[in-house]
Amino acid sequence: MPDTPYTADEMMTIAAARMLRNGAVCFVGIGLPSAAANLARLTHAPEVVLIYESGTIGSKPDVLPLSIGDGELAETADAVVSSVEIFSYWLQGGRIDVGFLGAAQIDRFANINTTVIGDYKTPSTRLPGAGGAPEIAASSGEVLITLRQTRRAFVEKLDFVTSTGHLDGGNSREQFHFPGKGPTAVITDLGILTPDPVTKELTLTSIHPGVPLEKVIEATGWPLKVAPELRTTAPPTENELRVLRDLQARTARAHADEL
Amino acid sequence: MPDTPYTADEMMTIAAARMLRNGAVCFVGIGLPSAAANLARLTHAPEVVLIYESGTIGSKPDVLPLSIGDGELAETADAVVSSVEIFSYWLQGGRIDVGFLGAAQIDRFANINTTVIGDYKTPSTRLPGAGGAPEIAASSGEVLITLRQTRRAFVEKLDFVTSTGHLDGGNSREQFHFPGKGPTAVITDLGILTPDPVTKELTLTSIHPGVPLEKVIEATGWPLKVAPELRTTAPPTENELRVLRDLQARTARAHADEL
Amino acid sequence: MLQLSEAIRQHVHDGDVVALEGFTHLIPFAAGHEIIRQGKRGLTLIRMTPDVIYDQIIGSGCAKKLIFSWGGNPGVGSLHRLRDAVEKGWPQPLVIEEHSHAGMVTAYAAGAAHLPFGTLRGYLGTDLPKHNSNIRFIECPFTGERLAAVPAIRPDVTIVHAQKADRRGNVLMWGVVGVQKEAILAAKRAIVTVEEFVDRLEAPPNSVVLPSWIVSAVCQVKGGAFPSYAQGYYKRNNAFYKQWDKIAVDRDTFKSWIERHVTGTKDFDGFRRSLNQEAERA
Amino acid sequence: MLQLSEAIRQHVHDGDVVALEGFTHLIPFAAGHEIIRQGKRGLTLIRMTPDVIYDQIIGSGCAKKLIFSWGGNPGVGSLHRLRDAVEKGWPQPLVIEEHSHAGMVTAYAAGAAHLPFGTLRGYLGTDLPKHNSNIRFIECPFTGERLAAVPAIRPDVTIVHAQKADRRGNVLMWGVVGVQKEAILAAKRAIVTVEEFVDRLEAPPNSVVLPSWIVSAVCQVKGGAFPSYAQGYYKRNNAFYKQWDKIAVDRDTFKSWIERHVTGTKDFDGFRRSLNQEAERA
Repeated sequence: MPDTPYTADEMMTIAAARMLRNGAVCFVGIGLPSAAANLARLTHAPEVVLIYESGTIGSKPDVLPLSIGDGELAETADAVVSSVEIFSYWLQGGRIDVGFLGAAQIDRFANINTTVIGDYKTPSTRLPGAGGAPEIAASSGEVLITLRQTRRAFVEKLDFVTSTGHLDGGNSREQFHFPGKGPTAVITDLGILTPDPVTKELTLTSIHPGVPLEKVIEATGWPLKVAPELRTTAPPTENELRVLRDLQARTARAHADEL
Repeated sequence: MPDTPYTADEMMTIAAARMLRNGAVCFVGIGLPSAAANLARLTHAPEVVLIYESGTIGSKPDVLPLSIGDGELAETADAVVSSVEIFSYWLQGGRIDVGFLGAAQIDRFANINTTVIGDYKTPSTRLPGAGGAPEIAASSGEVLITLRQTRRAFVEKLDFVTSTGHLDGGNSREQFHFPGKGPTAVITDLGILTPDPVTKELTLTSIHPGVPLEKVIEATGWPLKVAPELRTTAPPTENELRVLRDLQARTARAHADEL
Repeated sequence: MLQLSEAIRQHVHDGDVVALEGFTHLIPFAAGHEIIRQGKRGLTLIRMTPDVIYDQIIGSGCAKKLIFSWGGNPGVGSLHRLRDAVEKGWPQPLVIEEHSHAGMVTAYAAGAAHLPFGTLRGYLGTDLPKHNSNIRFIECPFTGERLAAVPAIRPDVTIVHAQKADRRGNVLMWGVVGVQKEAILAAKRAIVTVEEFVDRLEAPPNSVVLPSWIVSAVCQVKGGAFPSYAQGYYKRNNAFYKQWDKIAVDRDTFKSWIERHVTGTKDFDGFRRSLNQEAERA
Repeated sequence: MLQLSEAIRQHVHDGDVVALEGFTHLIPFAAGHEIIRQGKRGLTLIRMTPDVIYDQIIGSGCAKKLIFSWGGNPGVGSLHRLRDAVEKGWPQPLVIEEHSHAGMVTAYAAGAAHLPFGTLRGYLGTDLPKHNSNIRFIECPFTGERLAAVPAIRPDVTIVHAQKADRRGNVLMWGVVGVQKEAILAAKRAIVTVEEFVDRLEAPPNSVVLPSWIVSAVCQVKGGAFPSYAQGYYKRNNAFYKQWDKIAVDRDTFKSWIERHVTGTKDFDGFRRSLNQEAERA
């Protein structure tokens, strides 16, 4: 345990970062996934290749981007290509090992919704929409998802399926012959959920230190499956925390510009 | 008439060059079309835009290229794009005013053959093949063709249709809904043939100075239609001849390299 | 080389299908403002990532339809004017046609290539096709595989911002170049605003150059992508994006902001001055 | 960063589908010679513009099939070895699958995009579909228009030549770049030969960069595109292309030339020395 206290969000980002293996080619969503992927790059995975859907390949930003197309991403990239090229040749072309996504809603089979809460025509909340997510979910070798765990987010039934996870579970995803195997982990501020090898239902396999199991169950909108051998996530190391906080401090300074 | 004598090939190149209006965007085949298009650029059409299928847009070569992808074409271009882009966005995309082609064989409806003489499987002469020609013929706003006029080249029936001209004549080309209107002139060393407005049959509408009409008829493998008001091509001007010869002399010097 | 106001007057007509493209970078804000200033109506707007400039255009009542794949204020949140138009019909109803990014780039590429449709491995298993009849499925004639198809995008006019143009009107852009080239090549007419005119482009080999003859008008608007950015010229003004959330959340605040800074000014320079004066007063 | 001979040994196997691409510029001659030297057999060769290097590979008996759209010695004439293989089956029969350039680029792009086929406005009214069952026709699901379709090209290995690579193996090419990027991205494995290794690529924005992780092997072969050219390094040796016509027209002359200069030498440096010695003696 580090002497330094840490927040649940920090634990989430650090746990998500750890899932990314060194050398992996990662298609990075903006926000939480981008923070985790860059933390990975700055700690255990210096050779990770970060691709942003704005067409930047091999970005090595010094500060986290606010938008998916910040200048920092282009300036530090090995190559910058057009939108057509990034989606057709690189993502659809099968060059991505890991798609790293956020979500507004997720169901037990890791299908995700980033489109609307409520009815499509008369939504209670209109979200930004699909962006790159549906095809990231279909074409990446595997998919990591990171979001905060609440009953509003972890729902029995999605209001809208924006991106296909394991569909109805079991082999149901296979009908689409996607090149990628779909979500392999969901990393939240409370723990890590992974799909059951057979049913594909998300199962809590690791719980973050100090989080009561009841809290995770309560934060899940379906009867949560818990692994018989539930692990406890290793707490953040001093190094992980320092690198993450330095990154976030640099980011805050860079984005605190005046009008 | 110029004092300087000139060859039939020079007359052909100069007559072909004159067909290209200033400012036209021209997709240029290698060889005779390239010579004519560059002569146009160096005389009456300084604003002509020359596009080569190697992806060079707005090439202004000082010497004629030996190959379709000579360095000179890239170095003097406004833009150099990939092969996929030049064929899909620029040619198929409908950005070309004039396609300028050569041919090995041509029929009375200006369909052309650059594939084989004789049977496809057991040819008497194997030619290089289609290259860009079929889609240049389909997608350019109009098509100019230039080749030497002989009975072997101007045939009753093509051994192979590589590129579609006016098909079987009349409205028959329309069945394909090509964006372009097809061949509008065939410029040879003997004269200029243009399709009849209704039947689309190639008709001799201009004869080069000093060429006997019988010679043109003999050099054509079908009973050649001759326009009732047959014009005589204006002979080369001193300026046209000088510019063409300077270009060819520069070209010969540039390509006379040692092994 | 035209005044932007004249270019918009000549090339953007009421009822047109209009794409103002830019993927976070080089967003043609100045041109969008001129559309608002001239009170264009009934536009079908296209864009992969409609953001603040589309929020402004939609909130000003210029648009009847939006074709898009991700609508938000990047890094900040919702587009309140877009939502108000879709959900409450204010100031007028907005029909949406919603895609994924992969679908949009495929549709633009098909438009640029003069194909009626494009094919992609996409949309399978999602609810998007249920709400969008322009997402269909076809079979590969060789393997029998099922693939998604989208119709080509062919805007009446595409508008983009770029770094520079030469005196002949050839345009050079670099950095995050998004789908701009395809959007230009797919369109019947094209307007480009640039940071500056130069004597020679000095374009590196194989860079993104738009030859003058595919562009209908090139207009110099220094800073014309503000508050987005122009690589090599100025950075993204993240503070503006954050501030926009507060302006756009309320109809009256929005209206008075547009009246004060956009319709109440003559051009983009006027807009920037008006904004600066307000900031100084605050 | 491997010896070329080792890269060819590891990545090109008898019976493979192999694309050596290059549109006049940056043709990977050195790699082609190494294929001949190692006596590969039963290859299916792909290339838009098979020229002298394919004439040499085919004449050496390495290939059983050729997929192409224009086969000639640019600016000179026929490929005699290609014709001899197709027409007389010497030194072994060569099956051909013949396309147009537009069809080939569509097929490569489909391969790079992992689509089973690509669509184009092409081939209509021509005799090409009569002799190539891989040219089919489909209907647009929106407009009903009839369009041509070709199956994706997915080579086992693609080989290209480029100007430079950095120490990490990232590759930069510029000038006429042809279909090389698509050919690399469509392939299972990729070999790149480069003029030089540099500490930093210093690639201009949006230039053609192949990241190291999509390339199986990068090998330095200075002058490896001779007699074609490498923009910024050396010019096309037009004299060689003209001379080739005389060498290739006769089986024995060809065989002795290959034995003397290619199979009789250790590597591309040896080939160049052998050629120079012969030129000096003459």
